[in-house]
Amino acid sequence: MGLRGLLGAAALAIGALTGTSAALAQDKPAQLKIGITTFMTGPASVFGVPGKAAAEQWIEDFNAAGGIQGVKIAPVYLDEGLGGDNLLSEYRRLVQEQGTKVMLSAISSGNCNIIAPVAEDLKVLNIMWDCSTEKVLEERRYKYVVRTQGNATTEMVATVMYLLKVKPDFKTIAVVNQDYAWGRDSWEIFRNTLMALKPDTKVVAEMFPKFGAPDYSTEISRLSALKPDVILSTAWGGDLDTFVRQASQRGLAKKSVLVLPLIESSLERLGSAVPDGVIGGMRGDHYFLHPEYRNDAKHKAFVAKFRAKTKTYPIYPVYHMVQALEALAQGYEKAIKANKGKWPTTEQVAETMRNMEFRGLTRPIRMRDDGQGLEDQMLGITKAVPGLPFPVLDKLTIIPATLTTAPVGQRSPEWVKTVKPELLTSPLIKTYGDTAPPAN
Amino acid sequence: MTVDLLLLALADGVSYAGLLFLVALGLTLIFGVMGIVNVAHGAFFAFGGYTAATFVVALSGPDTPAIVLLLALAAAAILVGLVMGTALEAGLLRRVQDKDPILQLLVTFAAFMIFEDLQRLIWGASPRSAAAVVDSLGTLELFDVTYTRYQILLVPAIAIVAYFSLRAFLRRTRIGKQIVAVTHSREVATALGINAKRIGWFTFVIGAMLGALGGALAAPVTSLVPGVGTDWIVLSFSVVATAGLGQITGALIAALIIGIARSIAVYTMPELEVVVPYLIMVGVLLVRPSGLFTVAQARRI
Amino acid sequence: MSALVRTEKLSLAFGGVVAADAIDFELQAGERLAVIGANGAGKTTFINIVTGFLKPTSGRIFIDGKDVTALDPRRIVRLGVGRSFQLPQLFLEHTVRQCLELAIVGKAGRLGFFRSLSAQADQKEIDHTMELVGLRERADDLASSLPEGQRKLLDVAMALTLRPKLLIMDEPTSGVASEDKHDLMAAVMRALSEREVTSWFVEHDVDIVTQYATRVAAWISGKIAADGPPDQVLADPTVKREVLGVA
Amino acid sequence: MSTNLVRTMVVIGALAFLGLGLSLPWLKTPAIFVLSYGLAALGVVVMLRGGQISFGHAMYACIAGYTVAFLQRAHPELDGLVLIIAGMVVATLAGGIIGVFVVRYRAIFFGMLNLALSMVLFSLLAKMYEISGGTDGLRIDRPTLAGITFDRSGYESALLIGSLVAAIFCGWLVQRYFRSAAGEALAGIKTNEARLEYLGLSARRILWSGYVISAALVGLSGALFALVQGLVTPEMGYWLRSGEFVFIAILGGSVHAIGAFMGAIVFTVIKLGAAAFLTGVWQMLLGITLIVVILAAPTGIAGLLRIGTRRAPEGGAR
Repeated sequence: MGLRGLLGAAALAIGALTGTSAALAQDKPAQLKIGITTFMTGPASVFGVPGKAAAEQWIEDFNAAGGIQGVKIAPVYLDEGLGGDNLLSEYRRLVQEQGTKVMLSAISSGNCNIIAPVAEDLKVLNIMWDCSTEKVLEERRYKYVVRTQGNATTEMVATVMYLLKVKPDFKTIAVVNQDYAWGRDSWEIFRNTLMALKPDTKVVAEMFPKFGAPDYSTEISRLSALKPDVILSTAWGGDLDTFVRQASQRGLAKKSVLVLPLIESSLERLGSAVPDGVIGGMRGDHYFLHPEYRNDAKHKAFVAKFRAKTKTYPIYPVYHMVQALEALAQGYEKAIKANKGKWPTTEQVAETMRNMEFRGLTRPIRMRDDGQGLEDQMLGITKAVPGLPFPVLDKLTIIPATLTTAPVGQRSPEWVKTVKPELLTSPLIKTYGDTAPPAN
Repeated sequence: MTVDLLLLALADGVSYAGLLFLVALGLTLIFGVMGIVNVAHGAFFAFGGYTAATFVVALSGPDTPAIVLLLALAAAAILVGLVMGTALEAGLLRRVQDKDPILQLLVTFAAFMIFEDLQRLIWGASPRSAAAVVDSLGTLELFDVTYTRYQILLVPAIAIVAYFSLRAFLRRTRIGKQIVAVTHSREVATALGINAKRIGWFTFVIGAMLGALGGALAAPVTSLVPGVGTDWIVLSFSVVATAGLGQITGALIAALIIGIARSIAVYTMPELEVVVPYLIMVGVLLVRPSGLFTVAQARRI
Repeated sequence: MSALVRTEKLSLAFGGVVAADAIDFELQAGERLAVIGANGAGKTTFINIVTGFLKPTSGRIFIDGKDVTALDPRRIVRLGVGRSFQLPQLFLEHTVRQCLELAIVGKAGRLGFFRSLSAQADQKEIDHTMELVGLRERADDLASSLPEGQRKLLDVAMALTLRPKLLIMDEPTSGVASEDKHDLMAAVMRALSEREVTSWFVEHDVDIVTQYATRVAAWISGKIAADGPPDQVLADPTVKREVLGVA
Repeated sequence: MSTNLVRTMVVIGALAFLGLGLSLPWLKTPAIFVLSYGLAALGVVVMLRGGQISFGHAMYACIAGYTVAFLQRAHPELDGLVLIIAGMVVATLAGGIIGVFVVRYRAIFFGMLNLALSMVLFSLLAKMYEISGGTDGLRIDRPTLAGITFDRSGYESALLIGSLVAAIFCGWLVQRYFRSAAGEALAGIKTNEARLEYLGLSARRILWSGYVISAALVGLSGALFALVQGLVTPEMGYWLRSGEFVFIAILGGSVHAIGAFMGAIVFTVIKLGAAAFLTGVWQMLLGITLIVVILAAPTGIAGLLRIGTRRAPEGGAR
């Protein structure tokens, strides 16, 4: 049967295997299998684990209330901490082998970049529930990929606007971002916006330590010596915890204003280590002390139940997870209505989710035609308050997404250069006074 | 790169070199006696760090004196060194002593994989830190930059103390001399009646303790996450290879070179910070294959 | 006709120890030289220098009139110098046949990447050489399974298969059982005379020296103390005292 | 005796791979990983034959993978086969150049220098975000294969067939090399390098040719991995990946080329099996397996099955 015979057999087999993909499923399935990728290991697990808890809690309540017209949601969780290539193999296995119809992925912008084209390939609806790199949806039109939260542009432009409102006369700025897609892209947009609105600002240092880099001491020494007026870091999770802890140990916040757009997710963990006067954000308007929604029934109930279960207040990945699941449920409901009551195909749901409005726990989100969600941004300044072991975000300001997001079809790095200073005085921006600590 | 920036870079560099040296010292000591590069050395670092973090978190109250926390770090290092060192040496390496050195190296690689998962099973995946130690020691000003006493004074001091006490131990005590004898030639030492097995175990535990001490001292300044051991293995390799395997003084100098070069890179070319240790390692190995401080032995036929 | 091997003022010192002290030496084609001397007198070191394994601190080495001082062993071997070792240097994880095959293929210089080693090697030549040294029935055994004596034989056989002009043997009979010593030397000398090969061998056994050598050189602490016909050198008083230990 | 055993195992193995691919579509990608890891381990086995262990060989998979990614970014229309060959060629060239320096070293220094070089490559790739996409790596869109455009499952099947053919062909070629004069001389370096020099052979040149062959094999593995994964990341060149290749080589055994593929099968089955059922302990399971193999069967699976032993070289004395 030598080598030649083998090669002949192989050529024959090639024809048999290239069959077409699965036929269109019409009838209502027993359950809706969805895959959720989150960080269960590594520095980002401080993010991923609460996100998973939020999903479990929301799905449990949702299924109890009857699910999508009787169809319960069956989640499977994948660990983004295993690295891009392992995640990809598991992602494919879930879709190809276990017939998962919807994937909520991912947290890391790097993983979103990897997964989007594969989702399109596998024809599975992929909701980007927490990653924010704008490049994914701006570089290519996807049919099966949507994002139910804001992107880097929405957040960075809002952060620059808030910084210029609170500290209009600063001269020098330094940046210490994580060295991967999010760190690099967010700085590019922040810098272009800043140069458009305040061209005379001088960037004194640009540092990108390794993602998961455990020790910032050398970077902090350099920042202490340079004494820039403003220090920006879009780090998050374990990395942000280490940076803030070491910065406060060495009094960095006394000499420069820290701008930490993702600080809300670390406040409770860091507690008193967070100095006052830090400009902070929450990638959206996700704050359990949200001035407009702190007493909203749905929001209060969820926060109370989440706190009972996890002993911690919900942080913004929790809100983003709820938003993604709400969007999924409302997407299916609308698609079923449009499909005269019959169970919709993945394509129909993906289409319906493009131009719909839905509400998570705070302000409603409007989904655009390119699959990008418009999510208003809220920022504040940290202040220690009695009765709460960690600081609150004071002087809250909400900046609508319509002002800070690149229109459909435009590339953000170029669009942000056209941002005008008049934007700062837009009447749509709402500002609130002091934030009172929670009642209980 | 003004002069005071250079001095700042030196301060950070020396502190980082302290950690690097302690971990590399354990690795090079074990190589000297056992003749193998212990790939599982990073696991000693990781377990040392995690144990230290657990002890410090358990002990640290609002007014716990610094000395108690420091003793907790030392206790963690000694405990981890003893338990893991013995488990690896007596449990595994003794069984493969006569096997091909490639297989001995791989046994330590297998042990590393086991410890990696064991660590996640015990401590989970969320980051741990022992920051309380740093807070308890306060800060000091250097060229009007605030440094923590822990990082600028304590870590380098412990590294220097470890260096001199180990050198004195090897030169003046009985067991120390036996270790040196076994390092030079296990056969001759055994022929002279030295219990090479006991010396091998003893040195391995000392090496493990040093690796664990590196981890324990790193816990207060970093957040420990799964995979921290993996980076430190390769970093300690870069120090040991640059110095020359088995060279203790060489390891101190190599750690200083790499630590300071890395710190200067943060000030001048931050992009290259991560690459610097390996660039130095490649540079040195290309010029002096057996490291800066080892004399190449001629082959005998 | 210039000397097969010539050295001028060849010297080498390891730290304080003088291993070779400005040695002038010549070996003509056809000679059968026995080298005697106490341990550590520099016999092996001299061979190591001449065959390029060690670089001398000063002096020059010529083979067939060609200056080979700077060459490494590989190039010197190509000039027709074969060498066997005091401690047999074999490919322990290969069979006896494969060791010889590697030697023959090495001689040819081109190593095939596709045809098998046994196909590329001249099996007739290998069988003949094995016959010569009496290793024919151990052909397919691993070199590591051979006793010390047969390892010596294989070591010499590998040098022989290179068809050298000069065969240097470093204590070929040490480690060989005393009754086999003569059979070994007889076999080797038969092979050498078959192909007019000059031989230079280090030997401690005086009987072997007298029976097989046409010339004897005595090494004492890095210098050649005496050099000439066997009976003349063996009778020399300093050689008797320093080398042979006879009162 | 041993060659027939090997031939039957190759045929059974090939049919099993194709059969599994047919019935369980999701198994195609892992099956290609097995073949890719097997090829890389085969590269490491070539070095092991020369008595050298390298903890940096994954850098050649990384070089090949990034070559495929950069090439496709520059010329999206290029066919998959062209990409694979280009990746393999660049890795081989890199192996040739680096090899010139590396072959001067032996044992632990050989391992250390390879490790250091791979870590320099790994750190640079992770750092140069604009060029190499940093730690997120570069995406690779699905190219045509032999001119044919496939959908995802057809593409995976075609790659599976391609990898299978490549694996069998390379395995056969490398096994011939092991038995050849150059291959046996390489094995001679392991036992007695000085003797090689005294046979007029340059140990460095012999080791260099072995090094280039191993770089080509690991390069091919990297190119295949990149195409099936659709993504290249610096992790492809991390020292842990090099360690895994050595692991597979020892597990499978270096007495015969087929050992590397056996090792790859066992490695992947344990890794996938453990990941599916006992999440989070697959590394521990692999570690335990390696220790058991080293203690019980140091010559690996192939050694256990007495394949390609020295006792009777092919066809005995002619």
